[in-house]
Amino acid sequence: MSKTFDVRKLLADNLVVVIFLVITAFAVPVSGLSAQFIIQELLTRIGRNAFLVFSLLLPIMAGMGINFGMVLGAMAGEIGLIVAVDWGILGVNGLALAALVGMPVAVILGWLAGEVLNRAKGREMVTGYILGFFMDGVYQLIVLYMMGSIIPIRSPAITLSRGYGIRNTLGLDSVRQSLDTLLAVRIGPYVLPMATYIVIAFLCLFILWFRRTKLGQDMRAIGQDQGVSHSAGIAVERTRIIAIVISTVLAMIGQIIFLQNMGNMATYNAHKQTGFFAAAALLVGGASVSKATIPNVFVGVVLLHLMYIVMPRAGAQLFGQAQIGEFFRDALSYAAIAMALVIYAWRKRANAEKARAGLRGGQAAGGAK
Amino acid sequence: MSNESPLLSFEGITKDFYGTVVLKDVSFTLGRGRILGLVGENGAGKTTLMSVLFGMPVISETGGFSGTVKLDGQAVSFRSPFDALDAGIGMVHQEFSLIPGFTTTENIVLNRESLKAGPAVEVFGERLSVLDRPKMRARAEAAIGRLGVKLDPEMLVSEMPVGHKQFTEIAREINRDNVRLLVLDEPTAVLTESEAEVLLSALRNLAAQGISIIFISHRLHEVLSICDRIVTLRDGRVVKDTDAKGVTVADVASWMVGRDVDDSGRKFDARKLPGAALEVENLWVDMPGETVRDVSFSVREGEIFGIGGLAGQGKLGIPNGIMGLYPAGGTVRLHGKTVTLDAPRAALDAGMAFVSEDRRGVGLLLDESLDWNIAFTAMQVKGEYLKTYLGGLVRLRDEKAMRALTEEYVKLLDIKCTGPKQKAKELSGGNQQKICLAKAFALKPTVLFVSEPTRGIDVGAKALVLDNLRHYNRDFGTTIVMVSSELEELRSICDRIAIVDEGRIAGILPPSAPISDFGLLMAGQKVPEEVQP
Amino acid sequence: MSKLDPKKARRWAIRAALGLLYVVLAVALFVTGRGHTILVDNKADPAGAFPALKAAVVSVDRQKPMEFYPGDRDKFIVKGQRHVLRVKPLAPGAQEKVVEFRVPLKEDMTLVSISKLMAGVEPWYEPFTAPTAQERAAERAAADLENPVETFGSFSP
Amino acid sequence: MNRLKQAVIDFGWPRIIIFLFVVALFIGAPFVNVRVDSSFTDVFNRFGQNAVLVLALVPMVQAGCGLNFGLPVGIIAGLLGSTLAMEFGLVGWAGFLGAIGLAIPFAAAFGFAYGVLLNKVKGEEMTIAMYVGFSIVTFFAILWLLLPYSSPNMVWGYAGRGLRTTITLEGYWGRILNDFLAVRIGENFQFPTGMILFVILLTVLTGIFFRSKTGTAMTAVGSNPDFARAGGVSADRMRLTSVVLSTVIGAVGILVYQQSFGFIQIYNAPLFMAFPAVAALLIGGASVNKASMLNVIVGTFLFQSILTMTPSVINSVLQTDMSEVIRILISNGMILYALTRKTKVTK
Repeated sequence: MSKTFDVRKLLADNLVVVIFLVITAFAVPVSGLSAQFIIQELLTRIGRNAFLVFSLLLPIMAGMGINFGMVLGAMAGEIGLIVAVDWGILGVNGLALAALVGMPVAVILGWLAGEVLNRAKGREMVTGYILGFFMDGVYQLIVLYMMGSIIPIRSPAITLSRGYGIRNTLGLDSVRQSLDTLLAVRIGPYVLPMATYIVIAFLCLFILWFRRTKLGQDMRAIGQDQGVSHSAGIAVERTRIIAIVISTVLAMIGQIIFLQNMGNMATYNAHKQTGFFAAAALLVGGASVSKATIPNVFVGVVLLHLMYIVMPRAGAQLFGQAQIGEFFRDALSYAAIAMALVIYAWRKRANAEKARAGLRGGQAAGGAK
Repeated sequence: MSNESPLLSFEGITKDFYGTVVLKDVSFTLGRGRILGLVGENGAGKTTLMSVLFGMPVISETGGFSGTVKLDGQAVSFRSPFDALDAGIGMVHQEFSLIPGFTTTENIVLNRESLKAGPAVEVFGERLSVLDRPKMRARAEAAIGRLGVKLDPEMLVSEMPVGHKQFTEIAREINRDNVRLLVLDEPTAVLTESEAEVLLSALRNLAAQGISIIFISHRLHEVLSICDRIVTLRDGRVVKDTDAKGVTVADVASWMVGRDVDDSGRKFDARKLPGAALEVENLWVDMPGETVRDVSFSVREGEIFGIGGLAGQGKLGIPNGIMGLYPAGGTVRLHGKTVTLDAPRAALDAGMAFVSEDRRGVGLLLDESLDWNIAFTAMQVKGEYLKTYLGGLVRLRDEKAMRALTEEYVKLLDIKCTGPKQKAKELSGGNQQKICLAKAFALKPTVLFVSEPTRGIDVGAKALVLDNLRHYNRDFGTTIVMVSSELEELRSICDRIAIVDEGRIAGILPPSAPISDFGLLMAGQKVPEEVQP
Repeated sequence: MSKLDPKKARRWAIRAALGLLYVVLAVALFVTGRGHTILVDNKADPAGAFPALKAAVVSVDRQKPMEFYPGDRDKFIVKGQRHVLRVKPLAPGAQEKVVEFRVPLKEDMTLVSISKLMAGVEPWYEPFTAPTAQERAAERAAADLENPVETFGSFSP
Repeated sequence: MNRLKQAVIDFGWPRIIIFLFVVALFIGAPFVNVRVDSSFTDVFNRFGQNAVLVLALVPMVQAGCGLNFGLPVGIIAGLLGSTLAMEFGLVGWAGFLGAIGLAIPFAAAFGFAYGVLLNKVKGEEMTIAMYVGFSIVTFFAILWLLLPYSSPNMVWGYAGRGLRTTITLEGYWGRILNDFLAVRIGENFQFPTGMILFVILLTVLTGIFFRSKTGTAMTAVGSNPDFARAGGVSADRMRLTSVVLSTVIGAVGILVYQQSFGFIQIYNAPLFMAFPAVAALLIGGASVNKASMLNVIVGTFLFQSILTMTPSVINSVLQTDMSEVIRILISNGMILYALTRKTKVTK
């Protein structure tokens, strides 16, 4: 049966994308920002955020929904950066070392998160969210109390005046924008952080390759039907944990890329919003809780951040207060996630109903024999 | 047919679940490349026998089995279905175990994909090798070829017609290189006539290639047309093991259902009952696994009307549909007043009550006390057992009245419990069933539907439950519609028995009718002289 | 030790090698990436052994040169251990002095005194540990004790 | 003996550990010269402040909708009620009761829409509830700026439009419940009788509701929806009623919280208010689909005493302010513990 190009179905599928397109299309001219400024901002933001959003792809493929527990990966990345800055390692070496230090931490945290999520089947997303809060407490315990007292910290510049615990904001000037400026290319008025783009390109290749491996195939199978996968002999629990571990490690690297672009790190708050931003971006890009592709990531990052750039100015022009633009931006991002979740759950029920209707006896199917 | 040692042989297989014997000294053999039909009523032991063959955990957990299973002459005992698969024994279930979003090829080679090793394998192990899709497609096409059917290897299972799904699953089982035996459990249940025909010819192809097949089905005409030998099981014993040639459907039906006990001496009091309590016309019910296609019957006032038939034919769908628990259509009239379907409340308000077959799932609130369970429906539907305050604005549970009601039924139905406040989950199966009965009786219904009332309870409790039903019918005149897969039980209590096959009533018989007639109706055949309702 | 079949043995060997590579890479990153702060100081010796340079242009490795006047102190951030220091006094006809020096891995900061260097006094560079907040306060208190009058007198703005 | 053992297993080890921790805090307090009487005042104040918000969760848990992470929907209705009451210049008891009166219709309307949405969506209800709550709070942040409030006490000084982030209730109905029949012993122990009575009244009313016909039906829907359906109860209607009830009690809860706190907090303040309430309910012994009045009282008391006692006692014992970390670990640890238990309904 040929795929008839049904515009209505296309719109229904990507309702969230369409709404965002309409709003940003309306807000861009109102904000009065120059196209050149917006495009430059978008280029840097794609480099800064894309990697983080990619870390959500695998758990979705494995049927675990949006991994709000990726916050654990972000924490691992921050711990790596703290060590790199403390040892005074400059430039890209510092970033690489932060990743090497953060890797084991991310693997352990990811494995732990996988075990917890396996015990909360059917409500992985909310459990991941609460796990993020819980581990935030553990993170504060380690970074605010153990670092400097139990864990040796060399440079006093980053420790609190009381002698232990890391400062609230950590200057990353030793590694600031080192990845972005590594191979920065100037095309016309725009500066493109090519090194970051190359790293992101590598990640895309990794994901494309991973989907074609046996482990990737197992994850797709589990994502659709755990019972059938189990009876076929696939190790369901173990594969789900591997999906979460990989997602956490990617989030760790993503956070390092994000923070090196920002130039400084809010030690105790930087990771709080990563889960929310990545999820909002992915869902705005048209992904659903059970299906997410690479284009969804890019479309999502562009659309969401276009709104984040433009909305405050639009609010200022329209209502005379930039704050309204910011509130509207936040409200819209939360609404995007809520809408995407509702549409996904509602459609899952509708499909189940439709499938059942097909089997109806009596007048409907005329009945065999 | 070469007659070297048989591929598979069961010798003296005996199995009991907590004392009730399910398989008694079952022995038969199956030669290479031969098709064996395994028939019998549900509960005759077919599924248990297959679980023994496949080493399902349920067998070892309940004390294992005695006797030996021999494969190619050597005794084998598999600890899990995966061992059986490795030994070349595949099973195709009735409900499909396929991944909807995968293509035919991906499903056929599920978890046995052909792989190309890469550098990552050395570090992280086998699962990081890349899938060799062309090789997978070739293997799938080979398996489909062996089946002799046309299947598009790249089509998604979710977009496949039902017949193709069945073939995909069979192709997956025979895709293993050392497959020697294939077990099919009710494969044609969901197929149309033409699809079933294609399946049967495919199975003949496989047999010709040396694969032995155990074909479990209740469609006796299919069994006769394809099998070389037929083994009939009844109450866990092999009652007949014959060659298929010259056997008719009627023979098999009577072997399946026939009791040795000679019941010519039994007295069936045929009661003359005027008037119609319940009339059902062209009822269809969409209940998963129990689809009712087109059923019409009427129940006389004060009668005990029985509904029998094999599992999955739709007999359970009838009461669930009428009581509005599943989407249904058609017309149902109670004492002349039509009852709206798809609305549980309407059925209850009309004076009908239902004791569900799913005791733990639907029948009980396991975490609540007994008085809650019994009084709940009466409270919600009739507003009984409530104390009203402030002129009816606030209606609170009348704990005292609920306790009195419970104690009344505990005495009446002899329910063994520590008191009205005991949690339902702490009672035995039999007592739980009595609680469900009490819940329905508390509604004082004019028509009572009872579904599988004696399933999974001990013999003593069975007799008590049936006596209570008879008592309520004879003394209070409650019309009862009883659905059960125990034919003997229906014959002992019902005035008339309807047999349901494939979502339709195949026929209605008096309890005194010969056993083979019942067998024929169950197998979907017409009975010579039908008794019109 | 159960006889490991060759494939498993090879795989474990590879994993061990990769683990080692991981550590080696970390160390390599550490060494090559290690940043140090070079404090260049142009103070005269309080005991009068050597004067401060009137004016000079100083640069480390290929970084931007800086001008120094008596009493100045400034810092260069450098990567790695071996560095080249160029000092060119602005006096007419003065000779540019180029020296090489090594900073030990462990040191965060190294104090280089160009006045000692030009005067040929050794050692012209030594490790410098930044005084923590408490130490700095203690230092100032000690200074106050030595000349109490002067502190009262100076009304800093 | 095994009845006790069974009770221990049901109650769960983490809850027992927390209970012992609180007892230790109370015993330890005098040794580290922490004034016990002022601590008790704080505990009772905070107990009264939060108990109604925790009570608001019970209807939805009983009806099987899970933990109501969308509590902010009710809180927003409460904020609307109190800001409107202040706009109309209602003072004292008229102010407090007026605020409740104004809040209830909003709460019922929001609750109805929110309930209809939740009924359409089965599975991951809790995540959806959470994000619906976040969206409404951030959306209303815009409305607080735009709605034509004029009372000087509430509006930004210079702009003359849009509400301040915190609005004092002084002169309106600040601490109206706390000071009602307040019992004062010694100079720093004050028992907020009015508020505690109000909380007890609401708890008893909710308890009575769950003994009513609809309440019984709601509990049945929570523990076995099929049983309820077979008993002639419409599961969706019961779930909808539970959501509306939960939202209304939530609105009243925030009003009680505000009058005791003394300020109305708007904009992003209610964003994360659902989590401490859920943690308190779970510490009290509730599970994801069963919660009783006792769970509310015990849970709120335990949780709030942890929040009040840890800063003072722990700080003087360990000389560091670990109380924030402890609060995060305990409250989120409890929610995780509940979420990872297999649902207790025996199948």
